[in-house]
Amino acid sequence: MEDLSYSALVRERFEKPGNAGRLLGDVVTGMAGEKAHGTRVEFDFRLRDGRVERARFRAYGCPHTIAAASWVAEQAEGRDLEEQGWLDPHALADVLELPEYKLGVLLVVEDALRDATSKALRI
Amino acid sequence: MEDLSYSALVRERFEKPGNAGRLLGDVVTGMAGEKAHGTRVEFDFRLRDGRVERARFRAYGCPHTIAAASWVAEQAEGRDLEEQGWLDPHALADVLELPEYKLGVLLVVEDALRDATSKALRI
Amino acid sequence: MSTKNPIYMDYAATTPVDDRVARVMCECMTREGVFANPASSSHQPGRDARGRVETARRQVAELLNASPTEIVWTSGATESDNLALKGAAHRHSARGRHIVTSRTEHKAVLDTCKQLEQEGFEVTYLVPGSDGVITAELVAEAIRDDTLLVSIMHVNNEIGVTADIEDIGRLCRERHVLFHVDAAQSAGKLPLDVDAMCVDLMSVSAHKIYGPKGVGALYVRGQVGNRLEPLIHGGGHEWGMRSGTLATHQVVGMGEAFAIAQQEMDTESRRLTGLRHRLWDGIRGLGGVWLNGCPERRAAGLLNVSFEGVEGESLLFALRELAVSSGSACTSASREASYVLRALGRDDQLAQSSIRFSLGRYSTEADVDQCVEIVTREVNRLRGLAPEATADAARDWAV
Amino acid sequence: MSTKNPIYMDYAATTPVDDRVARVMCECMTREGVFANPASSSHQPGRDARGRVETARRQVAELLNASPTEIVWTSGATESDNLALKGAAHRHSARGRHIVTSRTEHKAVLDTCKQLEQEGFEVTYLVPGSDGVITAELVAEAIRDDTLLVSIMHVNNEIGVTADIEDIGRLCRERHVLFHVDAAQSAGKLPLDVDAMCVDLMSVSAHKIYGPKGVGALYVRGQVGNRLEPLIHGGGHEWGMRSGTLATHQVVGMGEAFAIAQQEMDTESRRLTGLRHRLWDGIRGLGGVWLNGCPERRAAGLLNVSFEGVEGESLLFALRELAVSSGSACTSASREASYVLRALGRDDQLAQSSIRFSLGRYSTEADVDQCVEIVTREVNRLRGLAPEATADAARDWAV
Ligand SMILES: Cc1ncc(COP(=O)(O)O)c(C=O)c1O
Ligand SMILES: Cc1ncc(COP(=O)(O)O)c(C=O)c1O
Repeated sequence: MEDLSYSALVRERFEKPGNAGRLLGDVVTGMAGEKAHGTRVEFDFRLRDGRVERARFRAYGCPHTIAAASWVAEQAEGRDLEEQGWLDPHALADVLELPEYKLGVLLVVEDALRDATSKALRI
Repeated sequence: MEDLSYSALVRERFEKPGNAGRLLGDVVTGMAGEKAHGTRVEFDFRLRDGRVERARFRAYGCPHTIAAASWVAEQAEGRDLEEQGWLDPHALADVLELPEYKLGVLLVVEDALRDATSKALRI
Repeated sequence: MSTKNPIYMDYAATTPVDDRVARVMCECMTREGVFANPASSSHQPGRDARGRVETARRQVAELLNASPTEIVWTSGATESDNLALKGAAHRHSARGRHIVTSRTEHKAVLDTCKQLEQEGFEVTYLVPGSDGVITAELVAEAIRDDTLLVSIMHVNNEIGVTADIEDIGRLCRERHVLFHVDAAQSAGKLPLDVDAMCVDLMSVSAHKIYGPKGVGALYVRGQVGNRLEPLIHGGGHEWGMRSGTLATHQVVGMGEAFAIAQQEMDTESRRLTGLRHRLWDGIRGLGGVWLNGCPERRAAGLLNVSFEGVEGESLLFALRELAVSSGSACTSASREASYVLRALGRDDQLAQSSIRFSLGRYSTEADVDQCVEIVTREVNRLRGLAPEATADAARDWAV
Repeated sequence: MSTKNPIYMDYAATTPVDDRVARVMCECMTREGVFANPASSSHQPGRDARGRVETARRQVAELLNASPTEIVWTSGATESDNLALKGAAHRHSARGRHIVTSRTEHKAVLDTCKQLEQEGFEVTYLVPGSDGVITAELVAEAIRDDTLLVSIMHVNNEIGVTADIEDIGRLCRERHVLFHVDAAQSAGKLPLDVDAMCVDLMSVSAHKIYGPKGVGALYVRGQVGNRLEPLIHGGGHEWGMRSGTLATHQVVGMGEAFAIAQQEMDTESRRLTGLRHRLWDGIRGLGGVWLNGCPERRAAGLLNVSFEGVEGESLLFALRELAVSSGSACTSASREASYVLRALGRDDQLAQSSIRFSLGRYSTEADVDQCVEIVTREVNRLRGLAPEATADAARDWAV
């Protein structure tokens, strides 16, 4: 399993995933994936002035999924809701040094982000 | 080659074969076997008063052949020429602890003895 | 967290060579030792090597209650399984061309059966109940008039469950069908008796029981002679059934390992059963965990557990302080769930979230306690990161 | 006369494991070492073992000038020969069903060919000249349109003579025929280059070159994939060509042995050639001795001599202070003369009175001198016991 040689960044985020957890109160929740298929990602956004004030993630999936969801939740904070497409899965794959066949899990993360964003915009 | 575990007697006679060699002068020589078939045995007898005064052997063959020929040459000395059939190959096989499939070489030794004896009787 | 020296709990994958075994192996390697070719009958060093090989053969035979002339050295249980199945099928195909085995066999048996199917043999793959036990009833239903061979493993390597070997053996004997047992996981751990078990062919390996990797044996019932079509030709070693220079140090190591195992089997088996209970008692405290395979009928040191609510790859990575096996074959692109767990009815997701803990000679209570601590901590942590059980997930767990 | 520690001159049968090799093997056996299963990709100990296996694969590949992905681990050259021949024949029979080999090949090739004949393949067995050399001309005459494979050994294990490998390789390449070389006796002793030699398959073994018995490799030219039909199924290790748990200590030992051999080949080969000349110069002084095989084209350390006027079994027993091989297979009831010497035209009797002296890494001048002394003394003694050369015997010697 030379493939299980996770990058330092993945290891770090897997061990101490920033922005993990759940937000209470007035939040929107985006979600994607199914546990039965191995990957499920959820983001909670608390909004303020058209921005994501706080973001938290929950993830069921491989270490890359957890690391990516954590990274995205962190990066989402403070962003303008109107800022679309800031997440480039290929760029994130590079950052996390993902093997190519793992791109699929990033798409689930991206879908969950999109779901949260579009729900937020609809409020 | 557990089969090459020769008995003590065979080893001893193979190492220091008594009565090896050739007799010069007035002797009869009995012979049997062919080198091409792996076994050749010759006995020289010097006769005196109807007895075998001296006997010597020469042998080309396996260690059992050499040991048997040596034993026979030694045993032949002093015997009356009229004493027939004193050599029992099966008994000798027991003495030398020969494996059964080696009986053939004793028959060559016996033939050479017979040849020498019958030549001696014809003199 | 250091991953330098994880706690080794993968004894079912392989064991270290026991120091006592390593010592006798080292006696048969270098210049000072018994290094000659055991086939070199023309000189004493060769005959000495042959002597050591034959002593080892007796040691292996003894553990199986077999005669030494019924033991054929191989390069491991994989080769033994291949030789048993192909060798019997090719030599005895006149008896019929139908084979009975099970879905939960080792790949060495399954892939060999697939090959035989390619050659025109017909194979029935038995499916065990959710407890993983292959019973004589299952076998009885499958045997036909043209059944040539039944091949059933004694202890399953993934879940540790034992098959009804004696009953199956008696049945095969009655029905005049050859009976092969893959005993790679039971040799040295459970009592074996080829006569009581009515076994005709039995595969064993050294490296599962503190002997070296790369050597095994096949028990072949009966008189000396070409009882099986060989896989490997070349000089007619091992009564014509397996050619090639015998690796003295390897077979001597296997012999010693089998002798030690025989001596220590009873006490060690009790000790390992105790440790296994301790481990399971610790882990089940987590909740949402499933023991795979029958809880009673099992080899002493093996525990296979499915963890709800955690993904398999993350679980394995989180447990990297432990050297354990997972319920999925990690290949680069696909993560195929264990076919054994699936045959027991576990769904893919839960099968992938399964861990095989296998304990052995050097496992201690402290190891087990530390293992429980690590597993508890990490499973809780991962579950904490995961979304709540949704309707979708709940469906998963209702297995 | 003590036979406790005969002078070892049977390096062609097997070699002791070099101390340096034994050391790395011992690093991969016990608890403290790299003992895990190289297939256990789920934990670090397993990945460490895999790392050692792959380093060894590179070491073996380097000696052959091959790529590591072209090296398949086996249990020895016997298995390699079987895998090469059967694997190619079964996978590529569409190319044709004719095989070319020689009468002087090792049994691992000959018995495999006999098996393939049983399966409907046709085999041409080349007969070398009295020098034992298999030439490209001989092969060229035998190749047909339906020839699938040519299998020729590099160095003959009984007489030490080398074949025209490069010329044969070029010919096979031109004729689009697969070329297998049994290099068990040349690997580590003569330069090997699978590209320069146009070889498609090459069998090597560890224990002929100071590595452990029970491990070998097959070089398989080309890209990763099922290039050969496997002999041993079960999990698809080694690119599907050879399943079974890899024996880390064994392959690591082979890698180290090959690396050492590569480094020391030139000087060692010169040294052994010197010793061999010294031995032959000493023995030929006896008169009535024949060197078997071409005197020039040979591996450094191997000398095969026929002794006139002494019977083979007695010769061997008389030389029991030496650990040497004889020109006859000593089986209990029959003493079959070497089929290799007979193929060279030696008659049975002289073939049986032949001795193979093979020198190696630990042979010294003192060994050689003592050997010459013993041989001279004992051959003279036995000749002294024998009847004079009769007409009958003289016919024998005129070979
Ligand atoms: C049940 C079973 N059969 C066969 C094998 C294969 O044995 P080996 O590793 O000796 O080839 C194993 C282990 O790998 C096993 O657990
Ligand atoms: C030329 C040749 N081929 C094949 C073999 C068989 O190799 P192994 O002993 O590794 O099975 C040998 C030696 O025994 C050999 O000399």
